[in-house]
Amino acid sequence: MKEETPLVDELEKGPWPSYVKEIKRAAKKSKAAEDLLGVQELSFNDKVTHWKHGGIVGVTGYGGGVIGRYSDVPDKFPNVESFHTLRVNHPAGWFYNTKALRKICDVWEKHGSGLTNMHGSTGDIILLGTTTAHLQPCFNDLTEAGFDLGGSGSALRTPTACVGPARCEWTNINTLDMVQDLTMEFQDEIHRPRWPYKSKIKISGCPNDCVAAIARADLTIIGTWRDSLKIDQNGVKEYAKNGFDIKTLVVDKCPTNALEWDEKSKNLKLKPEDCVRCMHCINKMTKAIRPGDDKGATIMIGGKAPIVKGAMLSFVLVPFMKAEPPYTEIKELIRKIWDWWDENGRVRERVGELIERVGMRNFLKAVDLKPVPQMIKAPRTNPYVFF
Amino acid sequence: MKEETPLVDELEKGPWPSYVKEIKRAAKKSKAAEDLLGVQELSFNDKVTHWKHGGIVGVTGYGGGVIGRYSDVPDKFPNVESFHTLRVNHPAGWFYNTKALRKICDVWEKHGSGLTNMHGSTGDIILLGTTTAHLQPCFNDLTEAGFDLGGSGSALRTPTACVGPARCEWTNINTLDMVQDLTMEFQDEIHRPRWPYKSKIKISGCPNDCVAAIARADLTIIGTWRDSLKIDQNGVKEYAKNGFDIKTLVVDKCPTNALEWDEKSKNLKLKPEDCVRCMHCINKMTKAIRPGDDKGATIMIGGKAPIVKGAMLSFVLVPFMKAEPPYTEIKELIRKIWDWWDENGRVRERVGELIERVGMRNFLKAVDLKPVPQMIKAPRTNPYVFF
Amino acid sequence: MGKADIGPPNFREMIPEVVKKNYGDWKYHEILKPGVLRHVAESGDELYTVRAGSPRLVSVDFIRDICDVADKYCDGHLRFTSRYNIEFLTPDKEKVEPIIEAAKKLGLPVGGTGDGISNIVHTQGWVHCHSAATDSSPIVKALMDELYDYFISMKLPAKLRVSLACCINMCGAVHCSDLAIVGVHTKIPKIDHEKLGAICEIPTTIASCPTGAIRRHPDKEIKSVVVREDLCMYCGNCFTVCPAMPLADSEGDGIAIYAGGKVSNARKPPMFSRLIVPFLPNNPPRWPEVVEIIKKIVNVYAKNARRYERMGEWIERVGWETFFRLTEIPFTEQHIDDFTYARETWRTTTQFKW
Amino acid sequence: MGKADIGPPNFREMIPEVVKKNYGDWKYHEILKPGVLRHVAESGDELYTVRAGSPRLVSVDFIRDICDVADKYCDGHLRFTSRYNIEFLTPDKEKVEPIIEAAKKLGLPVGGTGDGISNIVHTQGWVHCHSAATDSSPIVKALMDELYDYFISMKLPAKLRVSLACCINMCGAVHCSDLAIVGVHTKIPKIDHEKLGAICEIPTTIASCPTGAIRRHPDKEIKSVVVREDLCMYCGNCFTVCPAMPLADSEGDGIAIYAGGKVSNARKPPMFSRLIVPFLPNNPPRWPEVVEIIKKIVNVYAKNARRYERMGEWIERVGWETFFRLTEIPFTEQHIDDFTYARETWRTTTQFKW
Ligand code: SRM
Ligand code: SRM
Ligand code: SRM
Ligand code: SRM
Ligand code: SF4
Ligand code: SF4
Ligand code: SF4
Ligand code: SF4
Ligand code: SF4
Ligand code: SF4
Ligand code: SF4
Ligand code: SF4
Repeated sequence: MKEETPLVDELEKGPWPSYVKEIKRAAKKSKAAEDLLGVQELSFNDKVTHWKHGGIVGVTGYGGGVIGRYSDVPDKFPNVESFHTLRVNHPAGWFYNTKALRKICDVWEKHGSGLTNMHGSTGDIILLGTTTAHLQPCFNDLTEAGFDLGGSGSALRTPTACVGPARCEWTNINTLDMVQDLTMEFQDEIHRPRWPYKSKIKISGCPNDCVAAIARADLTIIGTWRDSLKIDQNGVKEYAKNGFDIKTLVVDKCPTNALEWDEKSKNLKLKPEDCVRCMHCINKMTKAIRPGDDKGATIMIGGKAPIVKGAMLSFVLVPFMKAEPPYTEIKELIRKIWDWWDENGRVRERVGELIERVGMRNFLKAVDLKPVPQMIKAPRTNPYVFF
Repeated sequence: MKEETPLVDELEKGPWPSYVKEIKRAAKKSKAAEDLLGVQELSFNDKVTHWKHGGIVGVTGYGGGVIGRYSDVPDKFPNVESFHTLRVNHPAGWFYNTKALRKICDVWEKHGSGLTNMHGSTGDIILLGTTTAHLQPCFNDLTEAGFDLGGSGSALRTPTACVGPARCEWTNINTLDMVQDLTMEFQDEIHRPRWPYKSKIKISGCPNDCVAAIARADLTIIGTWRDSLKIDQNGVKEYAKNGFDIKTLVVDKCPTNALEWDEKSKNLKLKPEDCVRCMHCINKMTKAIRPGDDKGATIMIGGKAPIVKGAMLSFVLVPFMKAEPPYTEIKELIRKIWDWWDENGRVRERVGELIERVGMRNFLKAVDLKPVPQMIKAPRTNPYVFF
Repeated sequence: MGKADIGPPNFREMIPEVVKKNYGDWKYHEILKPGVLRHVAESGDELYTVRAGSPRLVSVDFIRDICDVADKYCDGHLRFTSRYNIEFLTPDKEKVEPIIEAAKKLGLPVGGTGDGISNIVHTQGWVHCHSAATDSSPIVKALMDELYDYFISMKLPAKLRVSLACCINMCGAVHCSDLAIVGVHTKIPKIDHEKLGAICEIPTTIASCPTGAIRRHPDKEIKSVVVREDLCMYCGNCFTVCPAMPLADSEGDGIAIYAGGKVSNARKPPMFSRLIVPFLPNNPPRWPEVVEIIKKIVNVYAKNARRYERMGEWIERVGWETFFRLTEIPFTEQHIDDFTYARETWRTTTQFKW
Repeated sequence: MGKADIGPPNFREMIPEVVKKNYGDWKYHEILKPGVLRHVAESGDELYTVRAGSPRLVSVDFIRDICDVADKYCDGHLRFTSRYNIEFLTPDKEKVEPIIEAAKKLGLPVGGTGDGISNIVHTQGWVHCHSAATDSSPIVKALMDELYDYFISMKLPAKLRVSLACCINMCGAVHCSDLAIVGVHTKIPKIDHEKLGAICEIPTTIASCPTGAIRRHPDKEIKSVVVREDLCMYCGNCFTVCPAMPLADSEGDGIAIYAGGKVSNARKPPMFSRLIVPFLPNNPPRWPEVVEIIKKIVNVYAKNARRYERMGEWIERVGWETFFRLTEIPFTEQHIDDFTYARETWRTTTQFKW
């Protein structure tokens, strides 16, 4: 039965592309999508969700990759009685050829609601809504098309990386190769949940952090450099000539006052030992300033959302590490971290929370790292020191 | 028996005045002081203290003001078997006439070791070391001389104030009158411990905070002003003429960039709405810049040392309050705070810790204050909000 | 049975030719106009990117539509960004305008670059999640309709990243956004005493509460729990382990707004977003209260911040007291932290503005 | 019996005439030379202050000596400062030099003003306190002998406030000092199993431990407790409630050094001092290791900080990694916070120096 959905319909108006139009497009071919419209309208009226706690559903051999979902109004909307989601691992950098994308469309039209999120906020292709019966066939067709599931549950979640060397002049590491390599290396960790809780890896090519790794990843890899950034004084003069206010917009905004500007000679001088590689001057003067040559990665740890102890940002674990294929050093470190966490973590305790609970001291020993001042903003103020 | 004290004697040398010389001076008249030298030598050899946990001793009608102290080597040093301290409330601003001081000397020569701290770090005159038998007579003679005991134990500790209007051009409140008034008002709270723990009041005439109130006082009163600070441009020109680098040493150091310097006209301009009254420009150009005219106090709360939850700095409770005798508003607020703390505090819980434990929300309601943004550096980041 | 552990397709099959050729050898870029980037490689090759907004929740036909565009102008390649936008890439300058036209024909706005508002990172809401205290897609739609102009232009002081999470699990980098919209409950769990004993483990349920608000039911006959109203801050942790304690409530559920977060390390280190509006009602389909306050904040920011100053950097410079004054948002007890690290947020100095 | 609650003498009886007359009406001051201030009142009256160092722990004869000076030159008035220094006040410029002479004759250095090192705030130590993990007066003496030149001059970038506390109770504003010297234990309590049951309340003792390190003795026959070595951080809280658990130990006790705190609101808000040297041995009578490192830090600060930059402001500007590099103090696991607010100290940015 097609429901009246006056509230939902309201959202077809306005300049921004409408998700309601998209549901309606899918509804032409899918009963589930049609029911979904009704569920939205019901929620708009009731102002509550109409989905129940998810049950455990999945595909053979995998412990995750599917989010089970059931309606609490199945009588009214029988086509979404079960409405599970598949999380499909995206290709590094979210690059696609249309052939691959069209294959996914076909699979999903066949097996599901025809609705997707491109992408989920972890980075997966979210195939939104199908029945339990369709899960395995859908998965089979997906792998046939060259795609595999991403992570869910207490597993490694689909690692992501910024566009990096594919298009960005600032990257200091091969983000795409690295994320591809780590994703393949850790297939088992992605597909067969066994940890205390979820773990996430995100990789950004420079401190601009275009995948928001610091905020969202348990293991954050950020490209950086160890020598001095490079200034091309001719390029600088060009910016000055074009009326760009280098003093106000760049020099004065350097967080450590590492730059000096000589208005007369139009010379931009760097005190390399003061630069903390924040990227600002490079960002704003990309034709004149570039990262240094001794490139590598800063490894950080512990980012996560607020549940239950407040949100955490990733913090520095290894200030600098060379990051060349096959990334052995990084992989070994990651495994050491997981092993320790797996052994010591409580249920639903992310690695950052565990480190907080038992103390950096114990963690560093376990993963064989020496304490360095770069790990902290400032030393402790309290006198409660273990010896 | 006079001990050999070779290690201690070493400290008679050197340019800084020697406390060992002072003990020796006292030792000429006091057996206790003589034994104290031996105790020092013993501790230097053993590298541990030789004092035991204090017992409860005192004077009639008072619950505090005396720190009981017993030696753990009474056989060796019988004259310091008991070696109690009297805390004597100093006159506001630590001003004395010599008559008063000499009286104290006489009393203490009669009743104690003849050794004192001028002053203890809370601000009392510390009469260091006497026997239980001497406590009451000593107290009697002290009051005869016009002095009274300060606080100890779970009581209000001797309130202190900076030199303020007696000598300092920057004070915004009458620190000395206020501390005298509050001390008299709260005699009962000083002398008859009954609270969960200690409570301290300190008063500074301006944000320079020369009695370190923010770090050390549960109740911190700091003079400030509500209008704009005053700049005398002639005075400014005088500084410039004398070669004082106003731009580098003042303008660039203003925490909020509230000052603008015109090198040509030697004009110093203030954006009053940006000034946070940090005092720096006033401190460095006292002949040209002065606090504003609408003077009063910022009331802060919760400062303390680290035991057991880490040190706390006082934080803003009332951004501005007029502070004229008889200081009714301040007294009422202080009483409300103490009543709430007394009722809700656990044993050995300072008021700042209690506020942390139960939340500002509950505290503000109890003392009838509205939340204002000045109380915080920044709003909460977590989503754990009570409604 | 499908193959296992094949992993995602290799990105090398997915990147266009010009990217393959100049991979890792880019020299600089410029933003030609909103939504259009020009990257220049060391080799001299150029790469043009046209960025188009997407509603994220799309049909497969939508994907086919954009594939058609990519087939026509981009040698069959396209990508998505970390904020759901679609990027059409071409080495050929001539194709830029046709791509823009094609996007417009599909109803997709071109923009989202530079100092403007890009797509809103968001989550499932009432479309799919059991945990949602508010919806997601409709609010994003309502907001972007109003903020549209900031997407297709670059006239803000700096990037302004808006994110939305439909509950305090905060899927997405919501906790570090210039503006974050978060679904919140404000009523304690409604306990189904009949079912609880049967479907929940009582000790686990009690242990799940971070504030210790949950106790055994005082009546020993009833195998259930009770919640102390004064201790509950509606975190929903109990509901996660015990479905018989839902918090959802038509009136109690709504939205909190946080501001001033950022992720990049540019200039200031990453910062958390901070609570600015504790509660706004759920008011479908267009959540006018939310839209209005967000617009107001954006306008105040646009007017007062300096160039290249993110929301949080601006607030840090002028002070939160100034922020609340300028935006006229009432300051309440809810703004003052009373969670674990509360003391770190108290103003331990006499430095403040009036 | 003495009179009760008379309170301290009224300061009005204690202030000199010139202060009475110009009370609250001061216009400006200048530091004529180290230890000598000149305050000028709106009335035009002048007040000269000569500030002299004191060992704080003094005999009554010492007080009589300074009273003699005050009687001779200051109309019988003097005051002490919040850092134990003695101040002789006079409206008469002519008396300044004689006062300085008189102070010198008593062996008292004149100084402690402006951008130098004033007297060291300190506490009781082995002279009087049961809680002390180190001594106080001898260390202050040894240090001030070496820092003497900074007391009688004003050649540092800014004020440098040194404080000492003989245990982590931290009597004094030690936790907010440019340099703080703190007595610490590093061995767990030595339990007197014989006495404990008799003189301590076992549940209270167990509850006193913030880390939960104390348990009942496993042997039920023994009415005592045991301490888990890996959980004890030597805070001494148990000893405060139970005298049968002393922590004092010849080898285990020593000194930790903290740096970078301040109290004033000038420029930067008040800051806590932070751990820089976790442990130095007690080495009476002159604690050479402590003296040496303090001198080194002062020298590095003097050389590197900018004018009017307090220790903590300097460190904040250059970064702690630079501080450790310049002072050559080894960085250890002890420096990294693992107490309640630890996470707030972690470096949550890629911004750092090498
Ligand atoms: C689908 C997605 C939202 C979206 O619409 O984009 C999502 C959806 C859910 N998240 Fe999430 N999370 C999604 C990305 C995130 C992110 C962002 C990220 O990964 O970058 C976060 C914040 C980062 C982090 O991990 O801390 C995130 C933090 C959470 C949390 C809180 C975890 C924490 O430790 O704080 C939970 C709660 C939990 O795990 O019980 C959660 C739980 C959930 C659950 C499984 C609800 C639950 O409690 O069972 C949601 C299922 C919704 C549904 O029915 O479809 N989700 N979740 C995202 C995954 C899509 C994908 O795979 O691409
Ligand atoms: C005498 C004095 C040190 C000195 O030599 O100057 C002192 C000495 C003692 N303090 Fe103190 N405190 C002294 C000022 C302070 C200060 C500074 C202040 O008041 O401005 C503080 C830090 C500020 C604060 O209160 O937080 C201070 C924080 C402590 C603490 C930790 C309190 C806390 O909440 O963190 C303790 C521990 C306790 O109360 O159990 C303590 C405990 C003690 C005891 C009573 C030891 C004990 O645990 O029983 C010491 C007695 C020593 C003795 O035998 O003479 N003392 N104590 C100071 C008082 C002199 C005076 O009255 O003028
Ligand atoms: C395409 C994308 C990466 C990807 O792999 O998908 C990307 C691409 C670029 N980013 Fe980014 N950033 C992308 C998400 C981010 C994010 C993450 C996010 O928004 O969730 C951040 C962190 C945001 C934050 O701090 O909250 C981010 C912080 C930056 C910054 C630092 C901005 C700042 O001053 O704080 C720059 C530099 C700049 O713009 O000056 C930057 C600059 C760039 C450059 C110019 C780099 C380059 O040369 O290609 C790229 C185009 C910029 C533009 O859009 O104007 N990108 N960038 C992401 C596009 C998202 C979108 O569709 O809007
Ligand atoms: C006498 C005394 C107050 C008292 O009632 O006893 C006092 C008196 C003055 N202080 Fe102070 N301060 C006194 C302790 C303090 C303290 C507390 C402490 O040291 O424990 C502080 C906070 C220190 C801190 O931040 O850690 C203090 C922070 C200041 C400041 C702010 C300095 C800064 O830039 O951070 C100034 C302004 C300045 O010097 O530029 C100041 C300025 C002054 C002036 C110039 C005010 C005036 O016009 O009279 C006084 C003489 C300054 C001088 O000594 O050079 N006074 N002053 C204290 C002398 C202590 C001593 O013997 O050395
Ligand atoms: S994180 Fe850096 S390298 Fe990666 S896309 Fe953003 S700016 Fe480029
Ligand atoms: S990268 Fe950042 S810290 Fe380094 S010089 Fe440029 S603006 Fe300054
Ligand atoms: S606190 Fe202010 S008013 Fe008081 S003495 Fe110090 S500078 Fe003067
Ligand atoms: S008092 Fe401080 S904040 Fe105000 S103008 Fe002067 S230096 Fe700036
Ligand atoms: S934010 Fe909450 S309600 Fe929204 S998708 Fe994530 S878990 Fe579900
Ligand atoms: S919602 Fe959170 S605080 Fe409230 S009872 Fe449940 S777990 Fe406890
Ligand atoms: S710091 Fe500790 S040892 Fe020293 S006087 Fe205070 S309580 Fe006693
Ligand atoms: S010293 Fe502190 S940590 Fe150690 S057992 Fe005693 S109370 Fe516990």
